[in-house]
Amino acid sequence: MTHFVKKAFADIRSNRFLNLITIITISLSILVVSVFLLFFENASRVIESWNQGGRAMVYLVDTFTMDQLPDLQAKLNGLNTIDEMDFISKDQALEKLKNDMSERSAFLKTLKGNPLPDALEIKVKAYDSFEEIQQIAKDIKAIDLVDDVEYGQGWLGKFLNIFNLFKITGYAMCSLFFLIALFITANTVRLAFYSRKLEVEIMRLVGATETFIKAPFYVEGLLQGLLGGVSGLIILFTTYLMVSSGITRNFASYVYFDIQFLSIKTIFLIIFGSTFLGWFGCYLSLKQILR
Amino acid sequence: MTHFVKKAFADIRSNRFLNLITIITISLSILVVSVFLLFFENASRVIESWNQGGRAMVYLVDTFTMDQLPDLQAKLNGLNTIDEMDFISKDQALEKLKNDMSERSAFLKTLKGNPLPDALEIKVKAYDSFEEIQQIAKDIKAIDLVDDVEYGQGWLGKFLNIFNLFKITGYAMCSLFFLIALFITANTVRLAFYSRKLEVEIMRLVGATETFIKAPFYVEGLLQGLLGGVSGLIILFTTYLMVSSGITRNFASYVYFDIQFLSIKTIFLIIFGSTFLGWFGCYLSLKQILR
Amino acid sequence: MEKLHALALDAGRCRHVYADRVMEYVMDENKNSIIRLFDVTKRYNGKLALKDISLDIEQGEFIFISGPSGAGKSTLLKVLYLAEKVSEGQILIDGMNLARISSSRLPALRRRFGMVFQDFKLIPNRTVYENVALVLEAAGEKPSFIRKKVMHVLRTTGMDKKYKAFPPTLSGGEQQKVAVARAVVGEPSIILADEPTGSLDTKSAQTILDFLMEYHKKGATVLIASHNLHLLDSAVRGRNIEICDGKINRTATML
Amino acid sequence: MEKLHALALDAGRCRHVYADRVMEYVMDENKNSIIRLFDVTKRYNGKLALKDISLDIEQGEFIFISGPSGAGKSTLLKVLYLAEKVSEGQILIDGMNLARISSSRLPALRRRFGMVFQDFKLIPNRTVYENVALVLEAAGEKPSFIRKKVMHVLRTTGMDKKYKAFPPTLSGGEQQKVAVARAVVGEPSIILADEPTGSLDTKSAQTILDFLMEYHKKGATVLIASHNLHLLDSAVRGRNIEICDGKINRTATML
Ligand SMILES: Nc1ncnc2c1ncn2[C@@H]1O[C@H](COP(=O)(O)OP(=O)(O)OP(=O)(O)O)[C@@H](O)[C@H]1O
Ligand SMILES: Nc1ncnc2c1ncn2[C@@H]1O[C@H](COP(=O)(O)OP(=O)(O)OP(=O)(O)O)[C@@H](O)[C@H]1O
Ligand SMILES: [Mg+2]
Ligand SMILES: [Mg+2]
Repeated sequence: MTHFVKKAFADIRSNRFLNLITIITISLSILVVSVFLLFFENASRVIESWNQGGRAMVYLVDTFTMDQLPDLQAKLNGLNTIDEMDFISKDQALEKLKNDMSERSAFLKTLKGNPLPDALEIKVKAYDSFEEIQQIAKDIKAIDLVDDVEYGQGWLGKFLNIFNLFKITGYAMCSLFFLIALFITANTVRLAFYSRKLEVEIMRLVGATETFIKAPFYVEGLLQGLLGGVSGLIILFTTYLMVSSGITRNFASYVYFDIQFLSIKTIFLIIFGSTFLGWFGCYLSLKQILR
Repeated sequence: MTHFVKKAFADIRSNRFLNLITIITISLSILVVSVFLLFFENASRVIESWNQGGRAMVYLVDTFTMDQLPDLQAKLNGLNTIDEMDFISKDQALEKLKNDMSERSAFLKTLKGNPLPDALEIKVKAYDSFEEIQQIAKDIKAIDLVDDVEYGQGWLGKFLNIFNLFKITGYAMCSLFFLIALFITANTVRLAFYSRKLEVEIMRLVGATETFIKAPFYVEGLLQGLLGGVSGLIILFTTYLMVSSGITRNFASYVYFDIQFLSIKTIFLIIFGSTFLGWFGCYLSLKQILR
Repeated sequence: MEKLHALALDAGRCRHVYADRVMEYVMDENKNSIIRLFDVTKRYNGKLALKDISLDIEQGEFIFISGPSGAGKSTLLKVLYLAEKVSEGQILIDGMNLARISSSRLPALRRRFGMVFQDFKLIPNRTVYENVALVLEAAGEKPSFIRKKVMHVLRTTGMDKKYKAFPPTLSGGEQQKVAVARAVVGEPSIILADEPTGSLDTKSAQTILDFLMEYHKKGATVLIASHNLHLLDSAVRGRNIEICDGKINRTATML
Repeated sequence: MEKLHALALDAGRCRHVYADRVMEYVMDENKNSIIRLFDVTKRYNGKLALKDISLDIEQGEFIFISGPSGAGKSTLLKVLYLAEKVSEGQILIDGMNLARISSSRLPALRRRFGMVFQDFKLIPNRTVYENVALVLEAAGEKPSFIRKKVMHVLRTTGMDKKYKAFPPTLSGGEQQKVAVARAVVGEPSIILADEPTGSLDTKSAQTILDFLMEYHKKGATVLIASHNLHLLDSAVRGRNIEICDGKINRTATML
């Protein structure tokens, strides 16, 4: 085993040019995929944050009195779809409205009494689709004391659907980029091996077994993949550091979020992927060269 | 000249494997760039469409009377920043509000008189930054009869800035992807040429001039670039056709926009770029092989 | 025997399924034969390079294959080495039928041969030492043994001072010496040498020839293909097979 | 002359700026010399391959360079052809100093030579015809002329039937014949042949040698490097230069 690793290193040294190009290609392919992953992870996070955990307002009927509250809360909890709830009395609501609309509150001053209903501000548990939250709203509305539920019917559906489309596109593009990286890398490794066809042929003629010939190539492929992946990530990380510090300095007013680097999990996935790339390229090439 | 083109074709035929890999690599690189361009062009268009030409409401003072309208309109037009305007009287506004809030209009019924102001709905001419529209609003507010201007102060700034960030990221990623495509392609061409080093060496030994040796390689590089670019676009277009028809069939409810293919201008740019890629890869390789 | 032979030839021609078995039976009759060819024909794109070659080579024999350029000398050695497949006919090496050798057993078979290729077939980006050591590494020998053995063989062929050089930086004759060193380093029982002294001056040629003869004396079967009949002057007891246009023209015993 | 020569040698040694001019002056004295070497030394990584070679070759001369393997025969031809640069000394070809040849004039100079490389240097993925035609194409000849000329040369070397074959599918001798055909197809005024009959049987060798001699008779200067002294038997009037360990050992005139 050590023999093969040693030989692989010797090969890398003696075929410096071929190896360099292979490693550069792998690292650039990895760069494309990981830049996109970085963009996608951050965009998802930002968009997700806009959709703050599904807050909704439950408006209660006019006849509601405070002693009915515990009963109502129990019923809502019974649905098992609500995380938090806050009671907002009609007086609190009016106060808040007056504060929010300070500039045009003149019109509120003309009000006789309080036209607003009592309400519960609730936080709905995680949901994935617009249909789901519609169902939750329907369930809540079915409770006696509830008059209406408002959860941004208009824009939420639109937003969620576009977000889902974005996600689908994102996954599709990630897969596409990965496939392309796979092809390009495999082809580069193949090309690099192609110019070593003679070497392989002579080794076979001299009586070397397939394992003896192939093993160093595989070790080499794995090493190339690993090195390519790591250097691709290093390039990305350096760029990330520069860009993110640049952004926070110059674009502070534009940015309402930090750009975060890839998660550890993704990093390991990428490194694993690139090692696989190296191996796969090697596999394809050997399959072609060695009959 | 025809001699070199003929020879280039003969070379492509006799080095089928090397050429195939080069063309595949170029076409995949082009695919990455153009997929991203496609995504970016469409996303820009959709986001742009959300930002429907900057509508804003101009609320008028309580003392406003209809005979002041022509004077006011003249003043607004004098600013040269407004495209369209519609007068909405306080009565129309209340009517609309009652319709919009049908479910909870009970509370509106309790209103004595009409608390709403008269208003002008205006469409602001194209603007690029939040600062610009802020300035426009300020100018309008300075007019006598205007009480207040509402243009989504809260969300518009946020949206515009994020959109700008998205644009910057998009351009950065486009350039990055192009650079990467350039590197990968150049390297692939170099690798493919590397295995023809012997051929070039022998030609020089036999007394061939540099032009005689290089010209067919350049023609070959240009052809590879052209073929790669065209086939990359063909792959993209086929995928586009499949995906876009699939989306309109299955995801009709999710999509509030058509996906459009790249503009003719972009297509030509891409083909030009990929031809350049082929040439550039060739240039680098020849520089390396031929001393 | 005669009859069986004829039967075998027949079998070879019609590619009968039992042909291989018959071959092995025939083989049994002549325990001393290490290489047997039955009606071997080799075509390249329909053009004949070898035609109906039948041959019986005994263990430890010395064979000199002569013939003009393009006669088929290299092709004959290549089919023995399984570097090329025969188009028709059967070859038995030490009782094994080459047509029935599985690809996994091929490397082991090749290690029993030592082949000097006419175009040397040295790996250009490995040093002389690495090129020769490759054979022993592939055979799984110990590093210390490899070092000693390789340097010994290089010394005998006069290439020990150039062990760090890369083949393209060697003169033609030097490359040939390395090719010979590589062929014999594994102590093969059969040595196939294709024009092993073609790039050498008379003195070096004699040294290399003597070197190969040493292995012959130790019991190796040696086949040398060359157009240079002067080599025969110094050859030992053996057979001279002259081929021409792919056919055996004449067989002579040298005493 | 003697003095100037010594001066030139000196200039060559200390690499004086005027050395080249002196060379050309010296050249003027001997109008018939087409190749002149002054104290040429070639080192590979510090190791000498040629040492202080001085030589004067007249237009139309026939030179046979002999010497053992590794003597420096190929190196000598390579420095003449500018396939390798000299380490020290000067070479004048037809009055041009090779050290001062610009790379743009190199191809034209090389087309005046016809070189048979010891390892043939045929392009493996081009056919025999294409390999030979390359020289004429590079010289910008007309297609119709190329076709006629190439087929004529191939016929004379006996390779016309294989014009569509790729070099790796040829036998050693056949490849050599193609290499010779390529060397002479451009009607060069100087033919450098490195071991041009090493892979050929006696009969083919004679044919090739006669073929080269024809060009010699037509006025070409011919240099043949070979370790095979038997070639001398059939050689015409000329000089035999024997080199050993990079030095000229002996010069003999053959009559
Ligand atoms: N791979 C191949 N494809 C097609 N033809 C081939 C191939 N190898 C050899 N030949 C042809 O088979 C014939 C015999 O070739 P071979 O190499 O055996 O000759 P040889 O006797 O070794 O000659 P030499 O002394 O020149 O080496 C030649 O005509 C050659 O062109
Ligand atoms: N590119 C090179 N790098 C290093 N050493 C070289 C190179 N080319 C030749 N040599 C060395 O220079 C010496 C002379 O080589 P050359 O090829 O001239 O010999 P030769 O006389 O042609 O021998 P042969 O008859 O074997 O072809 C040899 O020892 C060789 O190893
Ligand atoms: Mg041969
Ligand atoms: Mg030589």
